Amino acid sequence: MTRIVYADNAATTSTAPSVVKAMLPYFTELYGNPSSLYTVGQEAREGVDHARQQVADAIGALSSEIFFTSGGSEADNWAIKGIAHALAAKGKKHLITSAFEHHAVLHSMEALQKEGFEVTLLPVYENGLVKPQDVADAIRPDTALVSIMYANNEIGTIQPIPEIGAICREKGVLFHTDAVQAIGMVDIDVKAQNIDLLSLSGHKFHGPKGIGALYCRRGLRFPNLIDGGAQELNRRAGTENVPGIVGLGAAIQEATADIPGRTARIQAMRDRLIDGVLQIPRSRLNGDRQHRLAGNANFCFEGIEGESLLLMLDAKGIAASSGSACTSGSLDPSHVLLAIGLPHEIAHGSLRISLSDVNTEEDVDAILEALPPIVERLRAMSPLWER
Amino acid sequence: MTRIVYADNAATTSTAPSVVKAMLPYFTELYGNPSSLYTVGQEAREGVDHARQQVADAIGALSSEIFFTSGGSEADNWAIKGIAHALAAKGKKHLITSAFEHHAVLHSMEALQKEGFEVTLLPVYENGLVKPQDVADAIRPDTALVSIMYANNEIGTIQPIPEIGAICREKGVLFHTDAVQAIGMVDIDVKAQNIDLLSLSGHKFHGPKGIGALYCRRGLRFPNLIDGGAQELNRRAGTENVPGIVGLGAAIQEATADIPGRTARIQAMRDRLIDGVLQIPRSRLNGDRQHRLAGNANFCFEGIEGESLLLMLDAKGIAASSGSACTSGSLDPSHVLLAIGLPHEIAHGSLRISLSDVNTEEDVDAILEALPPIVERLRAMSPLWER
Amino acid sequence: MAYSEKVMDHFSNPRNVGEIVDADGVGEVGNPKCGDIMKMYIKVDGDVITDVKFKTFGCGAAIATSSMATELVKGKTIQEALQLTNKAVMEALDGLPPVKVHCSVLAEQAIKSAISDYYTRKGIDPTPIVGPIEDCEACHLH
Amino acid sequence: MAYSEKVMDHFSNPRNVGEIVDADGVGEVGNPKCGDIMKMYIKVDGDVITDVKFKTFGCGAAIATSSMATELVKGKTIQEALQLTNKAVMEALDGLPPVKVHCSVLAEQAIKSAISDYYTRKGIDPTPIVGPIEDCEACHLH
Ligand SMILES: Cc1ncc(COP(=O)(O)O)c(C=O)c1O
Ligand SMILES: Cc1ncc(COP(=O)(O)O)c(C=O)c1O
Ligand code: FES
Ligand code: FES
Repeated sequence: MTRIVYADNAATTSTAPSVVKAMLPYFTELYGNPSSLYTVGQEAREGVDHARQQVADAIGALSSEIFFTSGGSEADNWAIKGIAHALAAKGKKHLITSAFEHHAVLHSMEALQKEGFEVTLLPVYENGLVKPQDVADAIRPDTALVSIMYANNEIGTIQPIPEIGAICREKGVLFHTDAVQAIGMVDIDVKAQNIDLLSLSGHKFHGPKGIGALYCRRGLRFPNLIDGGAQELNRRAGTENVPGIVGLGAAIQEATADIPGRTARIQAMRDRLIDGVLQIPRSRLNGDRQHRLAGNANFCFEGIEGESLLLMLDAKGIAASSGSACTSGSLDPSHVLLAIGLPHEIAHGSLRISLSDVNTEEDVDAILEALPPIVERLRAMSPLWER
Repeated sequence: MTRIVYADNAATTSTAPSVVKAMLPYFTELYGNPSSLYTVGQEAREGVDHARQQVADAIGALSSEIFFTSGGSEADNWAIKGIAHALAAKGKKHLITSAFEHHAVLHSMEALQKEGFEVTLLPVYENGLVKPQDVADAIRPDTALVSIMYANNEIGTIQPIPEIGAICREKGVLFHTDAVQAIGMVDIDVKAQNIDLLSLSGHKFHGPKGIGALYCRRGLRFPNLIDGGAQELNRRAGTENVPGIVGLGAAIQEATADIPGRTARIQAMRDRLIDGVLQIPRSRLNGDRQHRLAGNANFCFEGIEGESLLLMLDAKGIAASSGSACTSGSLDPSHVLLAIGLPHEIAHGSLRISLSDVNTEEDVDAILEALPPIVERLRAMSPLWER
Repeated sequence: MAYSEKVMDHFSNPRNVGEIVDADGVGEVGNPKCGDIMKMYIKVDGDVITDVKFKTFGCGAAIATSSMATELVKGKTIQEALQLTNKAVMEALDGLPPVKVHCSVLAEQAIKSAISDYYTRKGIDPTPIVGPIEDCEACHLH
Repeated sequence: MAYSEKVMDHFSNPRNVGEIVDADGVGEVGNPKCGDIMKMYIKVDGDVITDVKFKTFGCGAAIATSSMATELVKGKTIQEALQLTNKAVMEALDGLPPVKVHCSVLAEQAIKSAISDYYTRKGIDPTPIVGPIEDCEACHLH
């Protein structure tokens, strides 16, 4: 069997064994409903409370400001649709976001557009960064919300969130950030950075899939996305996913315990990878080299289409991606690469390699060994190459 | 340590060891993103597809009609709000439900009422049953949806769903049923029973918490609750909760493999329990004795408040509930018991015991031994007793 | 929910449960609609509360606050008993969950109500001494 | 996604990759905006396609359908090659995922386009023989 090199940690990560271990008792022993009075319910409640504190600590929030959701997409939908609907009543029907947000944000915005909201899509420029000044210029008296992602999921660029937060606070406009890719990679402090709402998702930092959270600044009130029972302070109904919540708590604590140490190790591997890959002629790195997530490398190779590249890498035991995971299977080129100004044929041909703690120098070696001959082979087949 | 008798299986169930076993590989080995092309993603995809077929088979649906959600509450919200919004465009702004639905249904209806929808709440009568004729009488030309639960979560009464389904089909009105409590306890066939939409939740039949599904008849189109990536045929965004989905599939297959055999065993214990408890003077069984879930017993004891009863049972190692789990901590009496006509002071004092496969005759013995002296003790303290 | 150990102790082993047949004052507060009723009986000698008993229909906190309140006023003078606040009851119990604060209010009122009855029986208008006994706020939310 | 084994075989070991320098007909279909371009070269002797080669920029299915299409027409007469449908290519590959059907359409069109070129070079109007070569439907959705 070929050794598997999993290099798609931006799509999802393996659940850490320590996280699985923390979760296990909650399936078969501490399986009570946290809303129940009796002991087995209260034990589950303690697990949930503890995890809520872990999440709060990781981003500088209060535990009462953390609401568990089924993942990043739900958190994005809830924050954006909720704030929009709450402020529409006050005549604020304008929303600001960027052109290269995750589809959970963009499609929520589109759904609101259909309801009559107006959406401004800010440009992101060739370096993959939003300009704070553009945010300031776009804000109007009827602006309800600014939503700018903390770090992009395809090209890994880290946005100037503290600057944008300061602008929004000064102008009195609410600010949401999709921090799904940033947790454990960037120092996040929602208070210091003036963030009003923040989405996160467990499976991006070795926590379980299907669990996430919305941080929502104290006092902010907006309609629920999921109505029903009194869970999550009456704001998100549904019996709590206790093992998932406990796993999320354990994972976020591990991921944020030593961010500088964690990212230094990952970034060293990533930098060697970038330098090696850019030896391939007519290859390029997409997105700013400095302001980028420690584990992210996103390349284009002229004359090559992305899916073929991935399949050939898979045949060598290397798991990577082209565009984002949730749009593969679609024929569309990456909206992110189009947003930073790449032409269509190149936006079809990107390769994202995303590393995490679990990767090793051997993984980097394996990629650097496998990739050049595959690129060569595909180029030899390509009618676009050398013409 | 006291032996624990868990008798609150309507609130949530322990996850079956076989289910946990089925889930485990998907945390640390088959952890890929199902949307990814490469092998580790496709293995996860197979797990999801297999589970979708298991869920479909359990209710007589096609696998393409099953959409995974984060639980019963999300499924209820999505179905009700989605259909309401889709049909409002056609001038249909009337909804029908019953007075004793789960809060996920009732509060979704209330949210729609605030948006201008009209909601008819059907009565449920002393036996805890909705009358099909009432549904027929309530349907109007502008009725968008009828939503009646398959079985009530507090008093366990099983509604005449096939009759209601036939009426809705005949009148051309969409029919949703919250079957969260009914799965594995009642034979459900969405085609034969003319069900257009059905909600279910894994943790009620020894599957994991935080995962559920909405069955949605082929061809039915309505807005998403959670927009974003292309998962679930573009209808429910978010990276799939793969372990949860696999666990849901395994659990529903086990729960529905032999419903008559499963319920016969549970019902025999339950009936002995009811007969024993009704020996207590001035006690009553709430809800129809025949049309009720095999595991459900719901009692009132005159002069006694519910929470005290539960705490004293807990001290004896018995976990049971009063009202539904998600409203404990609230001061309100059970809306279900009020709906079947009980006065407030009695609606504060119910005891729900809900049994499942994991319970034993010893559990019944333990409850029958512990309960009478507790009732007596609380009555001795009660200013409402014997006056 | 999560009650403190003190609450659980007073719930599981409530002090002063029962009735005083020849009580000098009896008070009842709460109502069955809210799910809580407390009835307090006091025996007074001079101005000292020599005995106190209660009967309560209600949640764990209602029983525990009844028990604690009776303990706190037993042997005290009426003047001291009238100083008893729901906060003092809560503190003596190491706190209560927010949704259960109203139960401690009920306990305070039950004591006051029994003292009122004591004055009324003696032909003294209790209002200037005891003050008005208002319904618990939570009660009004229903 | 989940390609069949046949697709993966033709993707991993594509048959007839390359160019024919002295081709009798060359066709190119698709466009880079869609992410798929196929270029086919044929060599014709009498009315038999004696050799065929392709170059493809595109996904796994695009490469596999190119490979299979060239296999299916090699050694056939032009008339037989014109009968080749995208369905036949798909069947020969044991099927394709729904989003990838358009790739088989491209392969069919690439063959037709090369034959068209062959007739054009011979001074024969290809349209009555080959028919119009329409863009793939999926292509227009963009
Ligand atoms: C009848 C009914 N509907 C809906 C729900 C909500 O399901 P979940 O807690 O999985 O969101 C429950 C249980 O909590 C229920 O019993
Ligand atoms: C930036 C970003 N936002 C949102 C999401 C959605 O998160 P989830 O899949 O947990 O719903 C993802 C990943 O899928 C992401 O990368
Ligand atoms: S006494 Fe009724 S709620 Fe306080
Ligand atoms: S060739 Fe462009 S999508 Fe079919």
